[in-house]
Amino acid sequence: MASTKEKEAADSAAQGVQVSAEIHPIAGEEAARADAASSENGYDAEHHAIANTKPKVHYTDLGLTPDDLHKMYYFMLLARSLDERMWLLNRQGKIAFVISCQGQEGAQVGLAYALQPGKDFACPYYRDLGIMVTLGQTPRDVMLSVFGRAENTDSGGRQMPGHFGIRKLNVPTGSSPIATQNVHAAGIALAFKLRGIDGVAITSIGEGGTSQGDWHEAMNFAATMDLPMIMMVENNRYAISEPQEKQMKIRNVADRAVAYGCPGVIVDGNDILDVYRASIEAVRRARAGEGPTLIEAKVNRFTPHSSDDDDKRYRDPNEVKMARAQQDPVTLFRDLMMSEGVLTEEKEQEIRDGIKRQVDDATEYALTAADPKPEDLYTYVYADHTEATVESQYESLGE
Amino acid sequence: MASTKEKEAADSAAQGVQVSAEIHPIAGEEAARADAASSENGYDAEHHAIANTKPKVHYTDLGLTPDDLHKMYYFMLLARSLDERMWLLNRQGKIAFVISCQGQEGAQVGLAYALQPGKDFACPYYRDLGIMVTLGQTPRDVMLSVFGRAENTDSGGRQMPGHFGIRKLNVPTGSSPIATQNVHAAGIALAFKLRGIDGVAITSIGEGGTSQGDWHEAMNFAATMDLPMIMMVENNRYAISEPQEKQMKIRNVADRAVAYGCPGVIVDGNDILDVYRASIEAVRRARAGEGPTLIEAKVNRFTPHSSDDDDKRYRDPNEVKMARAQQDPVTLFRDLMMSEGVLTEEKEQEIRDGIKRQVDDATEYALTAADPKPEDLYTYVYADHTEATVESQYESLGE
Amino acid sequence: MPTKLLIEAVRETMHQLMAKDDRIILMGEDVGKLGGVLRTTDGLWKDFGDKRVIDTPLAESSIVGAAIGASFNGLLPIVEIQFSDFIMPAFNEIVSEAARIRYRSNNDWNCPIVIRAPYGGGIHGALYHSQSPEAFFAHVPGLKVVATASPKDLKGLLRTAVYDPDPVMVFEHKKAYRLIKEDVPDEEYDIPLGKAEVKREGDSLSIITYGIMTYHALTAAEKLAADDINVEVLDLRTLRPLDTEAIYATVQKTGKVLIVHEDNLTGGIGGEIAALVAQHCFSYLDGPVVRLCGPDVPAMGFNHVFEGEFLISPERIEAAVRKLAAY
Amino acid sequence: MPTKLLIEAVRETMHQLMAKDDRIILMGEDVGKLGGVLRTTDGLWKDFGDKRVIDTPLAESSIVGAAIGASFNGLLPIVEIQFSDFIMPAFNEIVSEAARIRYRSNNDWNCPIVIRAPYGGGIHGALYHSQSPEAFFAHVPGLKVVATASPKDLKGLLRTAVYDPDPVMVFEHKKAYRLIKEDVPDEEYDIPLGKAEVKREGDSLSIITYGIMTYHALTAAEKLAADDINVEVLDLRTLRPLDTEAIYATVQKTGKVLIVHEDNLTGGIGGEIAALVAQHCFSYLDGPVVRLCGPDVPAMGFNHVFEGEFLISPERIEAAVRKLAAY
Ligand SMILES: Cc1ncc(C[n+]2csc(CCOP(=O)(O)OP(=O)(O)O)c2C)c(N)n1
Ligand SMILES: Cc1ncc(C[n+]2csc(CCOP(=O)(O)OP(=O)(O)O)c2C)c(N)n1
Ligand SMILES: [Mg+2]
Ligand SMILES: [Mg+2]
Repeated sequence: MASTKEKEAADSAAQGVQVSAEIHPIAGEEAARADAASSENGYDAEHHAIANTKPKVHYTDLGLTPDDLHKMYYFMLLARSLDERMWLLNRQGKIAFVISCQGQEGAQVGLAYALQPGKDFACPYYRDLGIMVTLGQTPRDVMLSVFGRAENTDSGGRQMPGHFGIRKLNVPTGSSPIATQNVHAAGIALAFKLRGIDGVAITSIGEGGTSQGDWHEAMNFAATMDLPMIMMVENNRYAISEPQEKQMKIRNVADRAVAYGCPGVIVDGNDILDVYRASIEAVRRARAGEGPTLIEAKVNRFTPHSSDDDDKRYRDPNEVKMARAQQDPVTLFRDLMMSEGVLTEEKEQEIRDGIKRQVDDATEYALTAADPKPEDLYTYVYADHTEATVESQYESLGE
Repeated sequence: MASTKEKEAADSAAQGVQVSAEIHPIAGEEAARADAASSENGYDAEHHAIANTKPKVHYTDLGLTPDDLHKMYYFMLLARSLDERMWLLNRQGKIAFVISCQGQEGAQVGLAYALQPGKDFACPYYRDLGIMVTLGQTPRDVMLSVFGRAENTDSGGRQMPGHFGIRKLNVPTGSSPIATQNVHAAGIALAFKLRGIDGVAITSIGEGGTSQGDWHEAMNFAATMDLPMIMMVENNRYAISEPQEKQMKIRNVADRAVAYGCPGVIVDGNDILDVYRASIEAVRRARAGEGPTLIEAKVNRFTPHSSDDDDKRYRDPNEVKMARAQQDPVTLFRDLMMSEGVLTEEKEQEIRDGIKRQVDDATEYALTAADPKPEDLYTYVYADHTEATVESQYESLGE
Repeated sequence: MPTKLLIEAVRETMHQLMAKDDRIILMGEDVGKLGGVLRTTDGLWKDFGDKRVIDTPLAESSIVGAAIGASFNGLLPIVEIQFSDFIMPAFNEIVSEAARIRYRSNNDWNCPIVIRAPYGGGIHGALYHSQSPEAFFAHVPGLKVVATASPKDLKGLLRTAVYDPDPVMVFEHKKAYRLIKEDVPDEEYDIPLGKAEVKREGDSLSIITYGIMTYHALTAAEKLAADDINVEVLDLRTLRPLDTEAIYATVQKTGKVLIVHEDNLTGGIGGEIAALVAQHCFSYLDGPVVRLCGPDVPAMGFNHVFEGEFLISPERIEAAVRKLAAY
Repeated sequence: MPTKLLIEAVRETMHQLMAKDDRIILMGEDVGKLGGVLRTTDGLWKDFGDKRVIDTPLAESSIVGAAIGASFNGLLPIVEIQFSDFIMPAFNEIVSEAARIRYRSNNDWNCPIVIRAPYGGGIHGALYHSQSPEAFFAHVPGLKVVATASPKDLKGLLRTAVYDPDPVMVFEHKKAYRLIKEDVPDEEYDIPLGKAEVKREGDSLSIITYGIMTYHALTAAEKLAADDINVEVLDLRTLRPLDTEAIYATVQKTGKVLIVHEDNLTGGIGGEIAALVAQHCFSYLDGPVVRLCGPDVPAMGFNHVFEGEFLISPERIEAAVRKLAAY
């Protein structure tokens, strides 16, 4: 019908049409810069530029003490060191699988440090070792998980490493299907609100995961009901092999907050203080009943997707090399503390030595810890009738 | 950890945090007005105010002729008249179920009229009778569907009314689960792109439906791949009994386009020319390879959700009464044409008479048309082995 | 004892439970002011308010997912899926998540949610408001699955489900809501999950069934009794765990078994029951294990002809029983 | 004839098909440059480019839904679900949509898509990279379901699936990808859907199975042959439609049947097969219909102990056969 008239009419039509700005109103300017500088493959110098344009904040303005800083550094370094040890064990053929936090510890510890353990809940994703150690998972427990030992608190050897869940830390059991944990966090936040408790539910995911329907539903559920949820997206620009451009047209995941009517904040995930700054504001909002916050942390993935991945197939090794050299959240924080006079060489050595002892101890312990027993396969399908399950299964297996 | 320091730190932190504007950048001003004026229940005078602030466009600037206008009016009035007849038949106990287009015909016909039939595809939702008649579904076929007759093209009596699907019109078969059709449209658009055809796939849904994960995935899929899709959201402010506020925190669904990096356009769904203006621009973008457009049409639902609904339980009857009086897209378009001198009383009577004859004829025809036969239950599960299915089922039914 | 419709039993049970225990919340589409599109929640919003009777966004995955989260944080959520046909978008949250919470956490976490869904045909609901999806869930370790049309059973089972520490799916036959009326005690009571009930004793042949088919089977049984065919009717009530003891007991008693369900034949729960019988009661069987089930088409169509052809009537049950009895 | 691994057969078949017919496209996560996380699509992107080998966003519902739409508009999409465990978010699009397209439109529309998914355990994939979800789909009228570990069969079945006018699910056993090697003709050929194959003749007892269990059954059969127990092994290859003719034929020949699958016992496809046998071969049976299946736990755990305990080995099959043979 309209085919012939379309073209003529289009011009005049376009004038009157309300077309949304394609770019987040506040991040807009920075995003434009970043777009101009981004390169299709290889090192993306501007990935962090957006977040970096903000004025640096001093730690004392965040209410942090030097002792807090030491703790934050300790958690970051502990996560990093455990992770590095896992790769070693994997390359030695001692463990089957590693999935890494490396490059993302600033985002993880910066957020988790803003929480009140024992009250707030966390629904992390598989990379969030930094969140877990900050909330209190012990190095031994972490190592028990990568060996799949019976004693591990996450799952007793049932799940792959990175599938966190510890009831006493208010970390619900996580799974593999992407984005399900985000919706659980919305439900946890709902319960806080209904019960009149000013707790917060944090949850996290990669930028690729925001493509999932569940992610949208979690954000919309929490925003519509003004729930105390914090959604952190750790944007490392890859979903396994797929660069961000294959997941979404936009550059800043934080822009998605506009769709839900809640704040969307971009932080420099390499700068733990920037993450912390945004986190405490998000926590304040949540506790005050002002609803959820979306925090996008610009980070790097310093490793292949997992120990099963071969990232040379899709990524220039230089990219990782340069990111490690220039954007390592652990190094950057150490340098900052040094320049602020908060950290000395001795103090750092002391922290490093302590961590090394812990990681060694954890490795030793996990190496020889007991595996689950075959009959453990049959337990805990339900609270009751576990017995029945065991018996009937042995029967069905013809034994 | 941070609990005690949070409050002090929050102020200083808030300064540096990038918080997204909660409102669509362009619609922002109007939205603010609308928010102020909106009332929790009852008539919402500002529902359309946002769209109404735009300068009116003259039909000639859209490349439309008086003949086009008559056709558009005819399609709107035909849809309305068929719908009204259905309610009559329902109240007479002759048909089991009605779900209505009433109040939304301007949005539907305005969009469909911008398409090229035989080339473009449409994946409408259950209210889109206006789209269907514009694309060519006949009054007889429509009536056959509400009686569930064998001859109906949509489904031969298998599906409820409002489940459109006619291959020769490029309207894929629709279902009940909300938002699935949106993803199909993205796939149709993908095929256009891969095949190098400049076709367009339009799809539509209610504002409540945008809460579904599939809606998000459809938008993101199409935007990421720059696909020729148009997503129209017919925002009638209710999802059955739930007002828009229970579906989302935001006022304008068009804002959601920001999350995908495509244009989001608000149109006055009571003004068919405003819809058409946005539609031809969206069609132009699509054909030019510029990607999808989200169009939000502000409309009213003039009826209960369906003939099974009792809207007095959740909605002030005044609201509908006032909307019908002031915002009827059919009346408004007639008045406009009259004032433009494009429509005369005689011409209108001629159109009305023609439609009445068609609706009468269709009703008569459908009233006595044949029902499916019992054995039709077993056909078309697959292209092949239909026979096998019939036999085995009769056997399993113990006959 | 007062007689109540199934829908009255549903409402009343939720009302009684919620009045006593404020951990219980109800979530779903249109469950609030409207009282549910089928009126299953009528009156609850008035008495318990917005906070505990929650109109959710139109997004089933988040409804179930949020219920899971709420159960982690001290609540006992009841989810209503508006029609069981629309449970599919929540399949991942139910099957990958709810069902595996206890197991994957090695008993550290559990997920005490209830998902209620009206199922079944007979109300001109066509392909997408008539389905019987229970078999999908009965296949899933970690879930418990109730399916019933009995007002009395629903009341006791729903209470048990709410206090069960694991996720329970409760399928309520929607045609039965306003059709089946039974004596239902006013006071609260529990019926254990996983226990079938013999609704009619007999020694000629066993019908194993559930939901509205129980009532059709009872109707058929009355007619058959006139011809000295004494049918025992076992109402499963719970599809997971199956009450294998009761199943084996009735088969061992009668030697012949007809399994009836409205769900499609192939891959339905009837196959599982037949398999169990064939494996565990082999030497007791006096005839083949016969299934009388919904045909293998996607669902009944809108037109009444389709509905009539799809649905299993008392007459069809009667005919199938006669055939098997004569074996 | 060259021997090929299952994974080689998968790649080669897709390559041959795509080279000849540009309506065929491949969609999934990481199927492009990376060549799939399991390397099932290695080489395809290089030869067919971005347009036909499409790295999609991480969202299974849209992957399947978009494939459905693309099939409406002239293409023949092959969807790869990265692991079959992650098919659950797409359940609604598969079950409510793809499966019902032809039926609900009264034969006006059809949906010629193929959904490929690696399934099964044995690679330390734990709860969410080891599942066998085929029974969910085998319950759905409108779907066809293939499950195989055979390189030769996969090649013929995949070709047939791509040209089938209705949606076909193809489950490829992931442990078999690099384990099972067979003679596979270089040229293209079709194997009809719904046709089982006797992989070993025998007259003592029938094993009915599919996927990698076929190979374990064959291993067991070799050992049993030494003791004069001659097992017939029927590989179903397609789970919907089931080849009832072949099932009944082998049962009528041997009178005893062991059904084996890796999927959980309760509600698995084995129940359906046992039910069919119990109904249609009742008078031929010399013993109970026995199932040897994955236990009713959510899935095998990560630790090798769990995997070993869950999985059905040739030894377990052998033991079950001996028990049944002695009945
Ligand atoms: C539903 C689902 N689909 C696919 C996968 C496989 N998968 C695991 S991680 C991953 C990529 C995730 O990318 P992103 O969200 O960006 O997180 P990142 O790993 O980069 O931190 C994919 C596709 C999965 N786990 N779940
Ligand atoms: C997945 C799914 N869940 C629930 C329903 C039941 N349902 C049908 S229409 C509707 C409300 C839709 O509201 P909206 O999207 O705003 O469209 P409107 O009817 O207002 O035009 C609901 C909940 C459904 N059809 N599908
Ligand atoms: Mg990523
Ligand atoms: Mg609406």
